[in-house]
Amino acid sequence: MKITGSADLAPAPEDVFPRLLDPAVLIRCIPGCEKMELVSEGVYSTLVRAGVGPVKGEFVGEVTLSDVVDRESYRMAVAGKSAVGHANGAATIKLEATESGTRIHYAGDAQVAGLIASVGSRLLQSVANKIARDFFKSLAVEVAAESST
Amino acid sequence: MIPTSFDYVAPESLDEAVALLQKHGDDAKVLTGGQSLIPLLRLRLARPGVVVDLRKLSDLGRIESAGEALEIGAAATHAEVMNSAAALEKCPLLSETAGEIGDVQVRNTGTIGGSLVHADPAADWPAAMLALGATMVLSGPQGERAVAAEDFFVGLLESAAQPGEILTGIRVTVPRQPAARAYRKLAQSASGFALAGAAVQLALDGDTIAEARIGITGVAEHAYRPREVEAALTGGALDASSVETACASAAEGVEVLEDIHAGAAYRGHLASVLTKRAVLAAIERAHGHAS
Amino acid sequence: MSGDTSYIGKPVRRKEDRRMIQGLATYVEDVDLPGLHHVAILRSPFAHARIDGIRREAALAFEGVVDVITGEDTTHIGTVPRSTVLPEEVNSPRTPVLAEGKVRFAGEPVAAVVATSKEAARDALELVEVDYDPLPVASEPEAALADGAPVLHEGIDDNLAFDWTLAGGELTWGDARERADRVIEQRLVHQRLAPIAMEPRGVVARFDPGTEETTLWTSTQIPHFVRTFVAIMLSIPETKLRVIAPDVGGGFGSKLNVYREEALLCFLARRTGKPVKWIERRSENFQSTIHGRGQTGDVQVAVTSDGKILGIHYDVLADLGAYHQLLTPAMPAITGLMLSGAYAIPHITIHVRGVFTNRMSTDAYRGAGRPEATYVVERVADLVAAELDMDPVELRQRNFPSEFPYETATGLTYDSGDYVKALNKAIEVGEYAGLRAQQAEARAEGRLVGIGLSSYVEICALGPSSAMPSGGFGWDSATVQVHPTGSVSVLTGVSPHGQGQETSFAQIAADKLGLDLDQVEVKHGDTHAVQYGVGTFGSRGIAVGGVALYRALEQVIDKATRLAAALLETEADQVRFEGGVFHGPDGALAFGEVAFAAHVAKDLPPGFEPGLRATAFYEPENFTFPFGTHLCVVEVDPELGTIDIQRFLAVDDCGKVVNPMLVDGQIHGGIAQGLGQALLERVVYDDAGQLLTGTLMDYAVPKAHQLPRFQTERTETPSPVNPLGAKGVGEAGTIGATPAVVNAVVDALRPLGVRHLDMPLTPDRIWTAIQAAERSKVGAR
Amino acid sequence: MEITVSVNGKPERRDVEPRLLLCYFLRDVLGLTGTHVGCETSLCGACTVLVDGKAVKSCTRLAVQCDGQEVTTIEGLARNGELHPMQAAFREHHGLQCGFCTPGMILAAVDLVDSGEARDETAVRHGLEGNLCRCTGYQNIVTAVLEAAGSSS
Repeated sequence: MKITGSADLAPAPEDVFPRLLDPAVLIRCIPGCEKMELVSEGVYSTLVRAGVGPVKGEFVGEVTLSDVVDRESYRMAVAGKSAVGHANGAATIKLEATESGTRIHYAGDAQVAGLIASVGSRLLQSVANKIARDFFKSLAVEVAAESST
Repeated sequence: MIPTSFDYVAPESLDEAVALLQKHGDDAKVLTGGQSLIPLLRLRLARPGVVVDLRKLSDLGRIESAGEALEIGAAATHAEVMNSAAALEKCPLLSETAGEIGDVQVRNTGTIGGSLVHADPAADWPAAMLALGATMVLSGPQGERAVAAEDFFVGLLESAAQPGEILTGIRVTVPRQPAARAYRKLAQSASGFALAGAAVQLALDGDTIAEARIGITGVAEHAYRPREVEAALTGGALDASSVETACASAAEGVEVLEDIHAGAAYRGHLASVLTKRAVLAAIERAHGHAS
Repeated sequence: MSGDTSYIGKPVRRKEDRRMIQGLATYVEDVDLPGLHHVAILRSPFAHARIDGIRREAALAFEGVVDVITGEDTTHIGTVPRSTVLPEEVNSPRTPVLAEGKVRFAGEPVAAVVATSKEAARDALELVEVDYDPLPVASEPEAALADGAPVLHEGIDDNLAFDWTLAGGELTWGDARERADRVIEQRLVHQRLAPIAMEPRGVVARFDPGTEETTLWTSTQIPHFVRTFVAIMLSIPETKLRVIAPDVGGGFGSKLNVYREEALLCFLARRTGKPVKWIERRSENFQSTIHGRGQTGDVQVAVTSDGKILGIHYDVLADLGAYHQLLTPAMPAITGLMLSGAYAIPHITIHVRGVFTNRMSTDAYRGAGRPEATYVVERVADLVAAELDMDPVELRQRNFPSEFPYETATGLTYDSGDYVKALNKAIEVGEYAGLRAQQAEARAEGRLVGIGLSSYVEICALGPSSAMPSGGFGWDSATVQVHPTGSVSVLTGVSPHGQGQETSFAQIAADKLGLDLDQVEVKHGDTHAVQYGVGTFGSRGIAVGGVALYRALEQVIDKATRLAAALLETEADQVRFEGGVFHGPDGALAFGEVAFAAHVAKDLPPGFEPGLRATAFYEPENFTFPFGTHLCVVEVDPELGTIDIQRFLAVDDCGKVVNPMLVDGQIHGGIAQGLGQALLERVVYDDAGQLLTGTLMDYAVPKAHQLPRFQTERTETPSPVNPLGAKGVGEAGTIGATPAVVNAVVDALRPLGVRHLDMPLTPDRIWTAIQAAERSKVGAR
Repeated sequence: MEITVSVNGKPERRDVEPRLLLCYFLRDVLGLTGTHVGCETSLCGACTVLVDGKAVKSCTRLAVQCDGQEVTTIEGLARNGELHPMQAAFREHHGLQCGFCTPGMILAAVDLVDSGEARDETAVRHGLEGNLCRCTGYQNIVTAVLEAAGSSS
């Protein structure tokens, strides 16, 4: 399942980039994220309540940030399992400086296994796109709020 | 096949029901017909701690004419709406749409309110609600509020009902007369849900369309009104080619869903074709006075 | 039997109905035992992954749980059996009961929980923690064969299970190509299907420590095979295993197998000392009950310009799934054997590569290899007719064999058959000429009307053993036990599950013995009560099981006649048995009197054995070859891509018919499944091996309003192979209907330039094909 | 939770877990195994029973929801040894083969006839959209329902 898109943020890449790697920011921006603890270099153990409508899964797993090129790009890998199924994904995130600030490009692939794949296949693409959109929407709010103070 | 354990409560009054939802928050789920919730419980996709059954709130099941409007209780089953004399008389699009839902068993138990709050992108009711400009009446901790159909269907399996709020009724004003209506749907062959469906409520003026309200379901993440098509139809002629031209943009400006049953191109095409067929069927029925 | 009071040939109402229409039938889930425990099975969410560890403490501690086992506890259990002769060399990795260190398809069983209640078993299942290490997946057959593809089985260096070629005929392929005026090519897809019997699988097992005997209730089509193979898997004597197939809610081939859960439940019953029950949930049925079809092939046809087919070359990939089940590799082999279809084709080559994929196993599903062969041949016939602008009826008539018996290029001998008779009847009853005229009018109005037909031959009544692709067991058995009061029990080795053989076999016995229908009781399915039998599949019920019964009845009549002669003090050849009475020169005895005398035994002549019972084991000398022609008329809505089936006529020849009502029922059901494949059904796995059609919300089993009323007609060409003249009909509908409706839809779209469409012909596919054809036409202009 | 459900005319008082589905209340608690379960997504209809006279999928209903209601299962259709006309019609027209879908099919058909929906072939076929059968291809079932409807009207 492909997940691609972009998001525009007001601050310049140098302000945006550190926040993208800051667990405190990530925990607030990843929809339904309730725990984000550093386990080892670039690896966080996480608890994410994700789902759509009445269907919620508590995904226990890890987020790994790697191939960090300061202020330019990095790779985020996510793996989690819940009673409704497993979710694995990886995306490369690139920052592009624009006149109005930063444009973030994200391109990734996600795999879902188990019950939610076999029952919800018609909804998964939309759910994945929504999670990505919500992440960058809350990131924009987060980043805008901080830079204004 | 076996849900997780949960507590079951059947409140005697609406206030008690709202209080219960308030108390348990996200951990509580409302049960009316069960056609949306119970499959999720059985597959363990939903795991509520508390199920609040509204079966004792009998007045939620009533369907009444109130002057120029029709009040439909959220707990009315699809079959009750289908066979309701008041609906047939004042707003036959409701009965026609109800008849297209699921199967006999689902129509006997599933409720209009349950379906609307569940907001499946391929459910039939949302299209009719938009075409009729219905209003959803929600009761919650802050009392009652009304939400127009346009604002009620927010996203994928997501309605405007906030946690703790209960959809108690649907208010439909009698469509502007002389009226013409039709619902045309292409069902997904396994589930019976709409690959695409178009509900149309027109007001005719001689041989032109005075007003056109259309609801399209199954095509996007939630039901929507194809504004361009409505505008193109309004004031337009009733002949097939004018209608066809007007309906061409039925999927414009919408992110069309795609799955193993239908690709985006085909689904977008269905939006136009089914809207056209619904409009023409409505007109023909109004002129032919067929039932 | 004077006058027409015989039962054979009559639409006798079924004896089975009484219990079924009152909810008094007993299916596996209805079996209840004191102290019954419940089993829930944990299945892999991944299609390909290593298992790094399994933690069961939390599950074991859960209230009500008595045991939790994993693959570590079942390594001693033998592999799930594969019994195939054809193709010869097949890579056959072990099929474990529970995954051993690695999972190879989504839904593979990993652990099992035993608890005092269904609820406790299901709740505890979620407490079993499995550490999966996901591996790259080989889901699609072509990708699974590409170099660098992930390899499923250690010890095999790629995913090739077998590479088998069958080539034969008067001509070589080279000759055929050379003499041909054209060679037509086409890729054909037989998509994976799910049989979806309405009753999911289910198993109950009880171990009796006293006798050390295990009783296994299972929803199966082959109770004796299950006993033999499960005994082998568990290394227990076959005498210590009793298998009972109670009422079985449909099979269609999906229960013509030995499944892991059957051995697993016997093992758990013994290990826990408790009777245990496992009932398959529908989502488990989709993931871990065999699928059908799953072939993708490229066909080449060498044909003369006047429509004579000289040769067919079919190169096909068979999507076998991750493991073999009972007959997995035999399916494409049977397709090869039947590639001559109804026609005399001088050369046939089939080259099959069986591919392991990270998916559930494919195996026999109603038709089992023959629908694929008929679909190839009948699509080829229409492709050739279209290319040569010849009427498809004429094309077929031109290629029928001229005399019988006819030996095909693949080595089969069609026994009797006057295929033109079935085609002519379809043309006549279907008013074919009129249909073509109406089609021309419709086309003039711009409407898309299509006429399609298929002439099929199928290989049925599986026997003789020597020629069986499954490596033997080409026979079946029956015992006729006459009781002192003259009523009769028939113990049949076949295992009916909807075919109505408790009635049709009773018709055969009642007629032969001159009894009333309700004096005959047909028993089946309990390996302790019934002699070894092979089972119900391959449309062999009447043509093999029924003939075994016929032979046993002959033995009973022979013995009773000799006893009657003695009682009437005359010679046996002076006694005539008719209308249930033994007529001697000067006296007569009713069947009941002789039966009673045989048991009282006080007047038996010296050396005459008391009792009246006979058992027969019957092996046919050749397969039978039912045939027929199906005709379908459709109209396509070009805007929606939907299809309206305006007419469906089936003319079938299954030899002599015992009960026409039951035969019609089999044909209706078969056509429905044939149309299901053509228009609605498709198992879909994604590239990661996840099953996207995991419920009935996404897998479209045909519903009543999606099917037309079928018109069924028959010709009756008795088979010379058996005394009943019966050929078998169970799979005729599935084999004939699919190509007939696909040919009709392609015919409807021909004016738009559409040449072929792959199944299922969903509205999306038809609309998309119409757009593509119009674009290419615009481009061509 | 304490519930009282009248099943085939007999009041049944039991204490049940809220999560117990009506189909399992009938099968496991009351031992009425004529109601069959064929799927998990409310699609196949094999579990159809009548609740207050209306066809309902008993797998998509909690037993606690039926407190105080009337349930009719296949075992309750025949009256003192006399088959219901629908049961007789299914036998007469070979409307069943393996029998697994039959109880649900018969009860759905009874509701169709009682509610006057079994008017013609098309109406009956749409009326049975909630009941899957894999053996019969539906033809004989539709014939049986039409005949039973004809004799009852």
